Amino acid sequence: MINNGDTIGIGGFVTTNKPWAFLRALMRVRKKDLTVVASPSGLEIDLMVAMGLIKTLMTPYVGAEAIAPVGPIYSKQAGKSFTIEETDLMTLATMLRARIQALPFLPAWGPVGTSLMELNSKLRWVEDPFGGPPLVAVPPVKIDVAIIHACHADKYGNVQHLGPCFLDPMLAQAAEKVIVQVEKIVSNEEIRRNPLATTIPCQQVTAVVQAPYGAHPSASQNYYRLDDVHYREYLKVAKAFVEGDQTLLKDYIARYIDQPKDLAGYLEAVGMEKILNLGLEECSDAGNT
Amino acid sequence: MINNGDTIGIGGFVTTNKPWAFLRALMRVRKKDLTVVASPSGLEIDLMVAMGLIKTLMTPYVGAEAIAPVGPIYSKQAGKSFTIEETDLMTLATMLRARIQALPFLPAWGPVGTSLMELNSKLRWVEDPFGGPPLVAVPPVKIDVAIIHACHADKYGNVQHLGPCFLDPMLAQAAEKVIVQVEKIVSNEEIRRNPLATTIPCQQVTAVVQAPYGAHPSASQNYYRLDDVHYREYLKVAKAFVEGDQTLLKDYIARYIDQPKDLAGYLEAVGMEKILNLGLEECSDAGNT
Amino acid sequence: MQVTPKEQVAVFISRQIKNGQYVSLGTNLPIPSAGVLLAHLTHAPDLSLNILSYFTNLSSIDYFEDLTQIANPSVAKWADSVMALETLINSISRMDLCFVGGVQIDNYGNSNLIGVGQDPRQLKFRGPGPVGTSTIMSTVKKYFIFTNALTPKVFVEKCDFISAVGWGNGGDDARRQLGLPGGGPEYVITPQAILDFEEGTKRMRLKYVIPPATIEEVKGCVGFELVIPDSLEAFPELTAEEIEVLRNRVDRKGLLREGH
Amino acid sequence: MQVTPKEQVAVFISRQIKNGQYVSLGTNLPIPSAGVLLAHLTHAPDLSLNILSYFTNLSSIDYFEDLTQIANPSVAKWADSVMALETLINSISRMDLCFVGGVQIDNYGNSNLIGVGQDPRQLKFRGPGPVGTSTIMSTVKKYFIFTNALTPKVFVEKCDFISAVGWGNGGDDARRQLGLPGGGPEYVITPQAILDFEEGTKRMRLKYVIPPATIEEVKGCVGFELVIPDSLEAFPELTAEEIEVLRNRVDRKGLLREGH
Repeated sequence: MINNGDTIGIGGFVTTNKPWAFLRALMRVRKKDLTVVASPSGLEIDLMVAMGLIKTLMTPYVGAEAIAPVGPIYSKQAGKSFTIEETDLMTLATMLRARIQALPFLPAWGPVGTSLMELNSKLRWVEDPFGGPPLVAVPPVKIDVAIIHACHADKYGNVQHLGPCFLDPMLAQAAEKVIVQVEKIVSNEEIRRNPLATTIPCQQVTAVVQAPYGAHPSASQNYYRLDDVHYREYLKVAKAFVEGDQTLLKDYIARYIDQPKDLAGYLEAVGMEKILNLGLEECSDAGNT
Repeated sequence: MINNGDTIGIGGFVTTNKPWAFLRALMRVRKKDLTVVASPSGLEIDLMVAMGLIKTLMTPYVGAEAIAPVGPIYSKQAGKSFTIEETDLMTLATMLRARIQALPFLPAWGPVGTSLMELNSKLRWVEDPFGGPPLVAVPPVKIDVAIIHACHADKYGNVQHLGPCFLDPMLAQAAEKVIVQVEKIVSNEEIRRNPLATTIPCQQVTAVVQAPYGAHPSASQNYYRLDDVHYREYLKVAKAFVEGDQTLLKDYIARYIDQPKDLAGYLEAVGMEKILNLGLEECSDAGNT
Repeated sequence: MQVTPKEQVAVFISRQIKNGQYVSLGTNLPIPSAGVLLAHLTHAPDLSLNILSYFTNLSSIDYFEDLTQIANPSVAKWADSVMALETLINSISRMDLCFVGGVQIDNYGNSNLIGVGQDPRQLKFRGPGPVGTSTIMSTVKKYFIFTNALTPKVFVEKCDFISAVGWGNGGDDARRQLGLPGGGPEYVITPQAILDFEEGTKRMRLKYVIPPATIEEVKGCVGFELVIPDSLEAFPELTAEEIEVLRNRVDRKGLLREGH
Repeated sequence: MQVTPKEQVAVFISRQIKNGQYVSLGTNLPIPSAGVLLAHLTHAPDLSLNILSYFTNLSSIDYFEDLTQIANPSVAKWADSVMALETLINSISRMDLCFVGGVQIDNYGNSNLIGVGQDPRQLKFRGPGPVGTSTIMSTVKKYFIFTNALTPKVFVEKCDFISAVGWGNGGDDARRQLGLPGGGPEYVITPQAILDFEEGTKRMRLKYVIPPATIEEVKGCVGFELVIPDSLEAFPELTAEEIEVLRNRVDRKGLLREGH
């Protein structure tokens, strides 16, 4: 469904609901020259950069917060092996909204006075016809395929996040094709029991796949925490790569991307005990009430 | 809370969730020179025009669908006793969004090629900095007080519609003050049981009032149907007014607006048996499954 | 009984709809609703139906009691999703088809829900307002104009006001020149005739006369010169399945058969 | 034990917050979080707290086990509402206060999360990106810059790149000339010193030194000439209630007391 040179949209938020199962499949077949439009991102971008798959990147953030303030390989290669079209979250949302509304541009305050004008080739100035100072005109972005991870969907593709839904609905509306991986495919009756919770209606969804634990190592809302041990393992790999040692990265890719023949194989490579433990409630959790 | 000359925002949609209890209170004290910004509207606008309260009107529709394609007094007085700033639904939403985003304008396709440019003094043309044809620039609209009817809220003002929420969340975000009437004030625990269903968070709400049957004669989502008999009764009054007979309207205002000292008094004037019957499920309802 | 013109029109609409499309079903338009539902219950089970703020699939419904009561809040019980109104109107460019009416409709398919008269402060008749049509008709992939009133009062040379653009001042590129992203009006549908727009000029053209109406009657009912093609095809026959589904599942009360 | 600089800073933040305000509590910023929660548990019970996509009121919570774990998805259990991200970022102009950091912060409170270097294709260090700050800092009613790193590497004369505008090139009307709707940065907060912006020029100015740091040390830690007022007030004393609530309810693990 995805071709070399396509623009892909990646849903989720930093280290939550990242569609890792799809991303690993994409990495496995080495789809290249991708333009990636992503909500604030985790280390999946770092790995895709390491593998040389990304040509152009539009995302407001690449890191893993307390685990890593910034992706090491992404940081090293930025502007060298790939181009960044600099954007903040709202400017990105504005690009998506311009596409959704079929408008040639929408005005924005975000880039005004910042370096975004210089670091994003798509932006222009627009006069305020009411006489105020000029604003920045943000053009639409066209997404060939959006890939999204969510809790539930029915077989028709009605998707429910059952929690925050990030930019996922906007990515879906802005995309030509939308593929969604879910923890569980549920009946249409279950979806219809709470239609208010449907975040992406089936008419926007091209394909839906049941992929339990498919967001690993990121967190999956209502299902499991992020696997910080795995993220730290990857960080070691990435830091070694940045310092010139490529063997760890090769091993990581072999072990987690290339050798597992499917999601089940990947989960076994990680170890099911680790995986299952991520689904346990943390008992030392905050406070009371 | 509302002064003569204010801009008020009215929520709901045509004949559903119209905040009639507040509107009757407003009519009772004859607040005047109002600028009314409203989602598609029912006959409440017709009555406000009849009472001479509206100076400027921005709404995409005034009517009651199958009951009345257009409000009779509104139709008669348009451009005479009050001014219409012509708008369609999306252009109205765009005005609200410009206000919410603190932008001096947002571009829109809707008015292009239509008479809206000629019939709405607020609109301007804006060049497309990417070289396409010009678009229409829609400025923000500032709302002094938004009035909204919903199902439930807690005492802090967390509001849940439990169904479509129309433009109500946008009206709330665009307004300086927001007053919400609800069928039932529920506990904060009940709101927190389903926080995804909260449509207007408490930080946007100035006041919340329990007003059971407060949307009558319009429908209240999940609570009761519209009172088409009452709407037809009003239509007779309005048609007589248009034909020069003001007595029926005077009687209507006395009976339903001025004499009832509160919501309970109004409901008694309508008749509680009628009111309660509106809450019954219609048994001849469509189909199966 | 014989098929009625309203039934024929509903079938015409049904045949324009492809499976999998995203179609909006308006309130207070029973004939277009019948057409959409007929498609849905026959060849388009995967239609994505937008009704009010709800998205539904009604293809497994045995029958509808009352065609006029589909687009009311009780449709909620069939909803797969409820979209925020803002989201819904933002993404109209994904919508395949919807319908518009008008107090006036002109030669180029522009429509007017604003009012009749020259001076906006002294209108002869003030209409209900544009509702959502200005933006929807500028952006939706294509749309049909529907009215029961094929009369010279409605079908005017030039609308006094335009609330939704059709083909503007005419010509294939009328909409492109304005920049409008949507595909524009494809058909004008009435129980007496179905009209389309001539290539090149985009003037309104007769496509089908629906008996008992005649070409001459239709010409007399529009306040401008209708393009009449050299040869006019007869309205295609309805299939037995279409008639059966329409009468027994979509329109049980016989709304489209009234007066016949 | 004595109050620590980090505790003093948290109390400073707490005192800037008024009851009823709408404040965003970011991830990975424990000192600002402590300040906001302290206000919430003392004088600001009606705070509207935005954490991730959730809106919550935490004033009835007895205590927080782990200050670093507030802004994580488990906060969902206290949520009054969950806002669509788009809605949240659309309406930033209603937000009273939030926080920003930076890999560089300049003389006029502009901040940089983009990177260090001159040529964007040959950066010495590429930062994580602007996250939401470009728009949030242009629009929020006011904001505080927070960093643990009061060093000349971070506090530079001029940012290599700007991801969020402070006072631009300086002057009271710097932001008005750009048209920015938000109020701009009010304080720059570090555990060694609290800084504000001089009226007129909007250059960064020392407001409080927090012992054991000294004025000279602070001056040496910024890569530009800091405005030093003629007389500098001492940092106001913490109340017993503030210390008690901070230590027993907000920061039980003693994150703000570490190393003292």
